[in-house]
Amino acid sequence: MMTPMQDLAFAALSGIVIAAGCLIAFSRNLVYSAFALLGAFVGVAGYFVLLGADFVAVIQLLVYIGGIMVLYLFAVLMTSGIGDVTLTNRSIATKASAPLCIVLIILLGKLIYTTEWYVAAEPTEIAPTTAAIGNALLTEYLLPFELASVLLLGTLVGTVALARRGVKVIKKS
Amino acid sequence: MSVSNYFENIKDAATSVFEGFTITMSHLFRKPVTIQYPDKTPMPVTDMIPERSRSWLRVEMDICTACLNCEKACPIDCIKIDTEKEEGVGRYMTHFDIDMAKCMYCGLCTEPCPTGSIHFIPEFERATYSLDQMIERFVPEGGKVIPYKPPKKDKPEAEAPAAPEAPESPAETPQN
Amino acid sequence: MEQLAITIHENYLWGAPLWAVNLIVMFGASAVVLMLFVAPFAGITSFVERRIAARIQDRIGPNRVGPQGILQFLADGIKSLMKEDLIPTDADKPLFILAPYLVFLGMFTTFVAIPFSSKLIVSDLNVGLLFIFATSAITAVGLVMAGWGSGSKWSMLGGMRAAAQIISYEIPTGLAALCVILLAGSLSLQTIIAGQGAYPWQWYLFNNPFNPLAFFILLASLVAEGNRAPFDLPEAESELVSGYNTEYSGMRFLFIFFAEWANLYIIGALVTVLFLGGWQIPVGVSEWAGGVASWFPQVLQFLTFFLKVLVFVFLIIQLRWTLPRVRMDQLMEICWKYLVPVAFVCVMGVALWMIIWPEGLPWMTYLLTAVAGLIVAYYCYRVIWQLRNTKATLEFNPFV
Amino acid sequence: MIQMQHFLMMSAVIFVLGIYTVVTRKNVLGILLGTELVLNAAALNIVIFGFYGNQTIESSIYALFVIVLAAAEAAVALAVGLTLYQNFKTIDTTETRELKG
Repeated sequence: MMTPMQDLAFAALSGIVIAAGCLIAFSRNLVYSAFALLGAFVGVAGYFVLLGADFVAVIQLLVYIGGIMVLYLFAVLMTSGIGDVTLTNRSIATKASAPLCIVLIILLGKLIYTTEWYVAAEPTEIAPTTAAIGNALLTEYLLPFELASVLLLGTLVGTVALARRGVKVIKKS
Repeated sequence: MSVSNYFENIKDAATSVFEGFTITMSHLFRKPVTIQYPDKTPMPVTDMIPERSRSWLRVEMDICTACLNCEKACPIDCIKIDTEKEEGVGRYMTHFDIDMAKCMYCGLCTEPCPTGSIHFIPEFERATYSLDQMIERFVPEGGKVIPYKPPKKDKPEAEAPAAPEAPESPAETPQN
Repeated sequence: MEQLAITIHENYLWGAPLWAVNLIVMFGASAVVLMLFVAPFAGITSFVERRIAARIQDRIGPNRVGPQGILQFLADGIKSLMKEDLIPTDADKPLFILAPYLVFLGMFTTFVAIPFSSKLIVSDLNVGLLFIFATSAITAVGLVMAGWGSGSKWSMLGGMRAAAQIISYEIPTGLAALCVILLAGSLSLQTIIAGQGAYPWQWYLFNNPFNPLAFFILLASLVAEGNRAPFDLPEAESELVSGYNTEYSGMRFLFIFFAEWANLYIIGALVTVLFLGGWQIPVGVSEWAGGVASWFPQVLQFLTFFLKVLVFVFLIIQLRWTLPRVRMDQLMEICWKYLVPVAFVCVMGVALWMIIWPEGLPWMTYLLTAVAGLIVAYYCYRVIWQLRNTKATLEFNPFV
Repeated sequence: MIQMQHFLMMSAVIFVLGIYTVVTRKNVLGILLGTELVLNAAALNIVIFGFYGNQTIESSIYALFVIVLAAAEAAVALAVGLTLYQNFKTIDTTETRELKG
């Protein structure tokens, strides 16, 4: 079960995640929001480690931080104009949505703490999952795996088609 | 880009990187050409400077005629000569200051000098902590220097004291 | 690590709870690694790089502070510590302050998974290789943050270039590493090393004809990921002043550079672990050393590993003075048109090789080793040829 | 001692923060940031139930697919955002409404 060390890690990670999440949700500076994603992703990766999903944790770091987050940063920096440090990230309907969100989280909290969750066994120590995931992906989950790769290929082609400027016909003299 | 071109590019990259590595590696074993200037030079630095280089100015006071030609020639007025006259002693200099901080080493002052008294010396390491120290005072403070009177023209020239020559050029310059 | 914590807990600190001891040991270990290994290594590498660079350019290099200038890095460090900590007025202050630490964090976390010998490793993660690639991504974020936070156009462009470059070159890196992962069947660095032997023909480098290619791809793309020349576009002095670190000074500047030099070690260590047998020493030597003292084999292993790493550190430094900087389009062309396709071919080739010859081909490994030996011999011959036949016609005396 | 509920609560917090971001932002990129948070919360939930539930690696695989989908979504959405920026010179959702008669 969870040791005091893991409790400590959970507390630290929660602090990071909540701070980063608040920065994303409430900061008026879009760049801060984008950089705060780093904290959220690292925190969730830490949760994955605590929950024994080490492979998912590393993939989370690799894909989210190495790929998605840098993509976001690129997009933020490219669409806001380089040199404008104080760009704002305006919010709408905060007064209407804040109470709703508070209600939502209270509901979720009540749900989480009142439901009798099915806990199969005392969670065991962290076991390496990499080999098992690899086996499962190439046997049981082969179809979703292939579909995911096709999806990624489609994404690749679609993104290139979307993002390139209009094709200019270059006349060769 | 054809297929053969593609593989040719890869081959070119590999061979040129290899060749580049051999060249840089061979230079690693060669003797450095650096002259470690102030302290580890093959000969004194003043000897390495060519004969007619323009560095600091010096005035040989014993042959200075106080003609003020150099003061007039100086385009930026960095030479300041004061002369006074006194009965019995004659004309003498009370100041002969060269502000080396202003000097631009044009050498115009050395040309009109009748005796070659003002000339360049092959010395350039005179860093100081204040601009005041850059002023060369050839007449000591409060001192009087009686100018040299050149002999009459009809006298043979050989008797004139030879102007100090520039230091001898180094016989061999280091080759490394 | 955990063993150490448990030992300390049982023998020395009665009463203190295990988790506290664990925490202390964790921080202690990182402090020790940082103080005793990374910092001196980065410092001495900076000095060695300057000396080698100087000698390659027929100069002498820093040789005044201490014997042969070896203390130059200490002098530089002290100088940087005492410098004024400048923050530009246009800078985004929190990001500007945070960025060097992120860069440093991304580099330093990598040391967790790198093995120094068979027992000297902070934590043998079973996803070690992916962990190293993942944490180096944090460095990319740090560089973008440094570029943005500085509020300077040069920094901005440098940071964007760095991020684009690191993202692009992660693909050939991963693919080249995949060749070894296929052979080893594991992501744990210790398992990968255990799959190899001490002698060259037992290394993964010479396991099959595709691995040498993968080796060069990995080396090139790691150099590119570390923003080293000839791929140092993010800090191209001639174009971008100094790229993302233009506005930094004092200690923060030192942190960024610290990460860069320690990164040299990481590149060398990764290549060594994946292809060159890591810390493996011959069994006979290991047994003899074990007879002398129980810690002696570990020292030998560490020295073996370290020497192999140093060879690569030297090669990368030499590469910097060998090749000119590539252009941005050339950089992307090298990555996407050359490294990635060839790396794909390598992965497929290794997979096929493993299907056809599951036990490996012994004569092929010997042959590849012999070819590599011949190439090294030819290299030495060419170096000697260059020394004898290309005289530097430098009558070099500035005073004449 | 942390329980399953603590993890679930954190996941809920991330989820709600993400929802709030999506609802209140006017900037396309801001909305996408919120989406990432929501997706992360979902993946976290799956892994939590896998760890405390039946202890199989299926949860990890689902989480991996969530990550893959997030990557695909981010790439396409950012391409759309960039195209939007090229056409309108702004990525404010309240200003880019040419289709709205």
